Amino acid sequence: MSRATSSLPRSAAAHAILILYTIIALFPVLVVVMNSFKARNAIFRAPLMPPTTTTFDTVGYTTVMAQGDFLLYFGNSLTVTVVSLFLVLLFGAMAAFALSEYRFRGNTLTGLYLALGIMIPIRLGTVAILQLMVASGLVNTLTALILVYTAQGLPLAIFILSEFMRTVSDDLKNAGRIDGLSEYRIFFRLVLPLVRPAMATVAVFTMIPIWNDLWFPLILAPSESTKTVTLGAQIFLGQFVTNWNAVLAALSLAILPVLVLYFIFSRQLIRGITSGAVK
Amino acid sequence: QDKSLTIESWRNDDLTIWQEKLIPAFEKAHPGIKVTFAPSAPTEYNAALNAKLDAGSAGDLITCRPFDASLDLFNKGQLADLTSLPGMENFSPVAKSAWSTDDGSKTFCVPMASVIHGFIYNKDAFDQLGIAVPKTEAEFFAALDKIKADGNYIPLAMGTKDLWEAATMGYQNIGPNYWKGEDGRKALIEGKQKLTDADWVEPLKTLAKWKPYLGDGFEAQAYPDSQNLFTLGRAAIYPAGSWEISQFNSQAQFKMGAFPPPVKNAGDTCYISDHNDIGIGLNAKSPNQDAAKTFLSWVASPEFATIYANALPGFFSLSNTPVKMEDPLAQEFVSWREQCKPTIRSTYQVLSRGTPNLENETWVESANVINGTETAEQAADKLQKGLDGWYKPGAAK
Amino acid sequence: MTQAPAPARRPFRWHIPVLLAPAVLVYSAIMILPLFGTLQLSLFRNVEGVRTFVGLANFQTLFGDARWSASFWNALWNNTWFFIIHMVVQNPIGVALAALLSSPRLRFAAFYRTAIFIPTILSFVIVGFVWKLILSPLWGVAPNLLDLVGLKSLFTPWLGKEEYALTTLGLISVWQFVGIPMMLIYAALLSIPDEVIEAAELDGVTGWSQFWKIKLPLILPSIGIISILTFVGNFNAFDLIYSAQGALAGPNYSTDILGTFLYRTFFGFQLQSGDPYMGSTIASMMFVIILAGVCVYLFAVQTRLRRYQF
Amino acid sequence: MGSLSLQQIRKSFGATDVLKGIDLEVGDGEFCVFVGPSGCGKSTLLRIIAGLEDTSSGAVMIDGTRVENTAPAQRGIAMVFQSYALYPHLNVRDNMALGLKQAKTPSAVIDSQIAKASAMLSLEPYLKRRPAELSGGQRQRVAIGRAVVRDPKLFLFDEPLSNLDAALRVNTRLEIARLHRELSATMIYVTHDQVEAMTLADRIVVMNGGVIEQVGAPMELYNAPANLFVAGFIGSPKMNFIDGARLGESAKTIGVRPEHIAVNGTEGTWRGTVVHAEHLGADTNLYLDTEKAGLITVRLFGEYAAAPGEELFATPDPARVYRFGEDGKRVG
Amino acid sequence: MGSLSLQQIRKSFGATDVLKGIDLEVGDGEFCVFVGPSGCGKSTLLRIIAGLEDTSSGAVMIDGTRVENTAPAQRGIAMVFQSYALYPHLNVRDNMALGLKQAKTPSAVIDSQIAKASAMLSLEPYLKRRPAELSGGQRQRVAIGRAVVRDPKLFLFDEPLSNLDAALRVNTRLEIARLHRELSATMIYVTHDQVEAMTLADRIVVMNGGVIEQVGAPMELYNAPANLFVAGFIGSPKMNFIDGARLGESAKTIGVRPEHIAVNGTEGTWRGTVVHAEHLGADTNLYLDTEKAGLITVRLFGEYAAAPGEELFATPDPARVYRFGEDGKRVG
Ligand SMILES: Nc1ncnc2c1ncn2[C@@H]1O[C@H](COP(=O)(O)OP(=O)(O)OP(=O)(O)O)[C@@H](O)[C@H]1O
Ligand SMILES: Nc1ncnc2c1ncn2[C@@H]1O[C@H](COP(=O)(O)OP(=O)(O)OP(=O)(O)O)[C@@H](O)[C@H]1O
Ligand SMILES: [Mg+2]
Ligand SMILES: [Mg+2]
Repeated sequence: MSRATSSLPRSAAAHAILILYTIIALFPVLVVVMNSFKARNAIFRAPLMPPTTTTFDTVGYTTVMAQGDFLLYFGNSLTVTVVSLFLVLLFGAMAAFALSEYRFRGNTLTGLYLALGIMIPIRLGTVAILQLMVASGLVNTLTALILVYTAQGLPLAIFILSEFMRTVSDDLKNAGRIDGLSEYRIFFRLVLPLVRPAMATVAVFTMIPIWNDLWFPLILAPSESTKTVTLGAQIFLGQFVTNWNAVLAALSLAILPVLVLYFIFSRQLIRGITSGAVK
Repeated sequence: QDKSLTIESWRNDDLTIWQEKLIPAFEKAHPGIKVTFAPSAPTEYNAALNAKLDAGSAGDLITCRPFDASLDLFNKGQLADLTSLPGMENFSPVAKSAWSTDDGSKTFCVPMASVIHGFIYNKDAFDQLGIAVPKTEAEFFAALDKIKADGNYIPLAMGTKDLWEAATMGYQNIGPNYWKGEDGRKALIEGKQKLTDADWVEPLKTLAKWKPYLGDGFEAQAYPDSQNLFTLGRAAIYPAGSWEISQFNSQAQFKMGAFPPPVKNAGDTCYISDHNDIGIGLNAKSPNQDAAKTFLSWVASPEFATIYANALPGFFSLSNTPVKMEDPLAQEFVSWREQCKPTIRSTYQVLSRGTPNLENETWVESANVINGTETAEQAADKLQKGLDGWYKPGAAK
Repeated sequence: MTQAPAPARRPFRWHIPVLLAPAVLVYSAIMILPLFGTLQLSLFRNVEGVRTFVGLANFQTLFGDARWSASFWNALWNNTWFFIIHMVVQNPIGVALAALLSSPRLRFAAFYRTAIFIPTILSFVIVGFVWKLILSPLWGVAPNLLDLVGLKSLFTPWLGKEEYALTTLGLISVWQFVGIPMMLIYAALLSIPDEVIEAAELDGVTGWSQFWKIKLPLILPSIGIISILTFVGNFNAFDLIYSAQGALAGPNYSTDILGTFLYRTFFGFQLQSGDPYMGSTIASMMFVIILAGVCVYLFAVQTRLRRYQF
Repeated sequence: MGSLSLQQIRKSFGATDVLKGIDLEVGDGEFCVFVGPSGCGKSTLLRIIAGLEDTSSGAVMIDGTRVENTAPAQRGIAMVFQSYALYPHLNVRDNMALGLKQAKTPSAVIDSQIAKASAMLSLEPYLKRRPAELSGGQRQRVAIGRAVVRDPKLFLFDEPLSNLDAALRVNTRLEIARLHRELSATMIYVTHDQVEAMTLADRIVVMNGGVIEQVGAPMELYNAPANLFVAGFIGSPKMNFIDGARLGESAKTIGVRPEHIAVNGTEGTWRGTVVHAEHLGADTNLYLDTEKAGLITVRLFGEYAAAPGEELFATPDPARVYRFGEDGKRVG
Repeated sequence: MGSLSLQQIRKSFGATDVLKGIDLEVGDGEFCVFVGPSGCGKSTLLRIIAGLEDTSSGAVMIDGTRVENTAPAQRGIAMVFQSYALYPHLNVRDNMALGLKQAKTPSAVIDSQIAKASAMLSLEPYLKRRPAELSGGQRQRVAIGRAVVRDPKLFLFDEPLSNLDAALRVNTRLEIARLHRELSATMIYVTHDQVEAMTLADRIVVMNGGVIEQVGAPMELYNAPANLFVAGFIGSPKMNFIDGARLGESAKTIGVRPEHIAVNGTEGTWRGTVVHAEHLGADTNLYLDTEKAGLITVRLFGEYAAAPGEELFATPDPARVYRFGEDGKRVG
């Protein structure tokens, strides 16, 4: 514990601010999780009360488990998210490296072209995408979702990663070149490990909209065997009646896997950092 | 080889009823046809359905929104013509009007259900405060005053946050009494009346008078809040649609009653909103046309009507053959059909075809009027202006 | 000295297209083609059920027709305000949190980081639900909390008031997404070499002034990214408002932003049937606005930001 | 002002003990040079003095006050880092000015300080450049300038001249010596360069493997090394170590510095063959393979023509022969 | 294999001309050392040879083939960077092994190469550590090891020893010399260290401000510098330059190396007072303020007791006096 470089009042203030903000961040989440264990009446009568013996009710969870195959839905969500994430990171990093490392004609234009995607909501292309999937027989497959999410995640990933890749030392890459590493290996063996924090960050950003997306599962893969959790939970959002117990339960459950993924990535972030650059 | 049919619907709420009652009943009678009910969230339904129809991946059977939304699909050739479907004769032209071409010559969805507006009240509270069921507007407001004075209950459980609550449960609920149901509605379409006419401004004015009786912060009160407020026993009167019945039955721990929108003066003819709400049609590109038609004919049958109406009290069959219902509250609602003249919501037919959309505008304006950010006249003015912007009476086909 | 033979031609750098290809292919096929297929609809109109080329007439309607243009400008202004809120609230908070978190040997840093990030992983359905619940005047969460600190009189139904609703939603969105700038800045701060920070410590540049004078300039490129991401994200935003306020973005369109306006027009809503032509027109305008912003960033800002290799 | 006292400083990184109990007193105004093999903990010790690294145990006292809990900036020190640690976003001038600005120094003073430092380090042409646009040596000079402008009472230099060319190295060395005289600041200086160590130091601290082997004035270390390690480390080329038994001596090891061996073509103590000759201009190093003493190095002043293979006789100066015991300690 | 030819190499960064037309031939197997003041373009030239930097104009030929468009890896070179450029995420062993693995070297060979290199550079204890856990000198050794294991035909060293301690420095220097002999690889070596330059080089290239001042064997440069700059740059301490007019000579400047001046307490050419004495053990530098020649440096072998203020007479070796004309060129 450093004593010389961090004074007590300063770190106390830091903790105070962080704790305060943590409360702000977590309070609503706590409300959700707490209420998912309460009977409907208790949710609205006293939303702030933790579940008591009288109000404790797992009806939400039982409803969720009874209605539809939520385990399967989780599996689907996880498959889609992880595979798309992998592709986004891989393809995105490759393109970002090409854009940030090499000077070639059309570099800026290519960069701009690849950034166009973040400027228009991809939903607008729904019909054409759906037609494409119908034509290629991918409707109601997870592949369709993976393809869409990969495309959707790429622009942002490229945008952020190319910025971070510019900070990798040239001498290092040059050392690799002299060592006879091909450009691909320089990318895979040197640059990728060094931008690990950025990769983890991008992974987190990319993962969330994919996990939470409702639209494309609804359009492209609504069948029972390909449903995702978010889509599954929509069953409880009725026209006039919303089964809040079930929605809260389903979506509380849905937080867990993302949280796990988040933990995995944030470990990468830290590991990437501690392997640190040298001189 | 079994044929399998998929039903597209926005009625998540009905999933269990379909799975447990309707589909087994059908499949028992028609072996060889398997049916899947595949609802999506109501807010996404239209958009998702349109996309799927355009791309050709939609289900075989399409649950139809009333009027233009479905008419559009039919005009685009996405819904099949069902005019000659066996069983269609079970429905009156009025029942079919929501899913027929403007001239009434072609019908493309089998009517399934209508909903009726009125007020549900907390009988215990009324008894406790000694309030009789109000028949006239004056009695209605007197009752509200009394509840308010007592202070134990919020007089009216309604909020303006969700906009449509104000329009549908407020404006469309009490409105028919002012514009005289079908007469006023037709006159408006024909251009003989304007939204700035007294008959049309009046309900807005009345609506504006509701404000003091709503709960604290009603501006941020959403529709589920209102429901909960009432079923948790914190409010006395709930401006309702009949669809609430089944949920309220299961949630409220007090006795409930219902009354139709009060008339202006005792003895006036009363009008109620009895609105065609749900139909079901056939995807024109479905590969299972025959099986689907078999299913639709079954939906048109009294057997379906009985199961459906009893499973979902508050969604009333549109079939000519009367349906016996068990639920007292539902019976109460449907009994108004006898005393009062039914009409459908004023904005639904023809008038919401253009931009700005009259229905949407009515939501916004109703809420504004109740919030007090606009007067009834201003609101009516805006509505009429918006309508004038695109609607040429008589030009409608 | 012998005349040197001309050098062999520089071999074609195949690795560049190879590295770019997968991304470009997937992205073009699944994103760009469909999207531009849609955007070109803005030049067409449905006349008597037939798609007809009308040139820029749709744009004329959007800007010439008082009702369309009023909606558009309203949405644009609301959107701008939404963006401003994020820029002045979300990003500074994000940067400040990241700065705190990156202080060396801070205990529980991982816990804080995770906690602050959790809202970002929630679905909009939950966020909409819980904030409506908290801010609802009926169930008393916010009023009671304010009561605790003696500020109950400040409470109003924020989401239901035209003058507050948008700002409230903006702040909710900030609450949800502050994790993103935080993470980006955090990653950037951690890549500053320790020795530079140590040199600053020795120079007496500590605490806030260290942040302002040393760290901030070094993470400017990341701040640039965050700004442009915020800009793009905000002008594409839709879900939160849609799930909290509905497609009509009430009260009285006071929370209508370009995203909700576009969605309503494009996909239709309730009785209003979707109008892909006007929808695409709006989308094209959004696209132009965002593109302009991004170009300003790329050409005017990004090229001026200095990057440092550590 | 500026005295330093280290008491039983220990430091470990995880399981690795890097410093194993360092005791040292540096008087006010003293110029103290740390030398030692790479990895022996010199930089770590310097960082502990600066407050950038915490001790695992032990006390650091500056001017008689314990400073373990004092922030680096409050310790009144300046440090030149081995890796320069320049602020990449500031130009040379601002790199030097930042600490002064932070201390609210009047800008006229800042200007004159910078003018002085940059003149001394030949940095004037680069004041507007950023570190990325400088060569390695230029960066190092900026790092020195940054420390110099602040007039601290205690300077810490971590190999400040290692990337400078010979001429600049000499100049900067002389400037640092002058600085030391003028400011009478205490200076702690890590170097690998014998000449720097010998010419600058009031006292040299020889470290090895996390402990101090010997502390003393330069010539004291040269003339009276306490043990084998110091004897071998101070002086370049390295002292010749010969197995005592081979020479029939009772001591375990006999040491003779290359410069204390005379050569002669005809007669002498050890007969040997020239293996390799290094001609440095000012002197010549001969590597002789001798019958009695094995491979030895001889350093001769000026040029000396000797081709490999030539036979020569080497004679050590008997007054300058060191003897070391079993434990490596010098015995005579 | 391994010859290098540079023809009219020019390089500018924006408006700054860093290299202003470099012509150089390095024969196969030659050991060529670049020296020159900091910022004169040595690293830049090395990077151009390696193919890491494009020339603005001019031709680079390796083994008679123009290589401007050849990838660095295809040029058959190895380079040690001034900034080390170690792979931070790989441990020491993998840092060295990466290039070999890339070349699909059998793992037994990799192991033996690494064993050899790490023994030579005393790196064995650190093979499993990452660069961040190494001291500056250790990092530098790893960088050298990485180049050495690859057995290239052309080595490029950019100040490879500047962070090593004296002992290691000598060892590594000798190892590099041995490496050079054994591999007969061509080596280009940038250094600031006179001893390194003099002992290692077959030829020394003296650069200044982007041009080559002189190329020649070490002793050639020492004995026959072409101009003032080379004369001043080669040799340490620096040659004394005296205004010719002051001594009544026709040449503009007279140069005498410190080691070519004898001192005497009683008589000599120049009378002066000792200003400062540096005792290095093996030699002593005296700074004399003379009446006729101004401030001069004198280098004496061994220890010489002279206190500041003492009066001494200095006599330059007449055979070793250099004369330079107006243009700085040597005239005699
Ligand atoms: N963060 C660290 N974690 C583990 N070991 C470390 C760390 N920092 C330094 N060391 C080890 O501590 C020892 C001393 O390092 P230090 O940098 O003090 O050496 P030094 O004497 O300055 O060497 P040099 O002359 O090469 O700069 C080295 O063996 C090094 O590997
Ligand atoms: N990217 C760059 N942009 C602008 N100027 C540069 C750049 N790189 C180097 N220079 C300048 O080019 C000149 C030569 O630099 P170079 O690194 O070759 O010097 P050097 O001889 O290796 O010096 P040192 O001995 O200090 O390492 C220096 O003046 C430096 O400031
Ligand atoms: Mg060190
Ligand atoms: Mg250099």
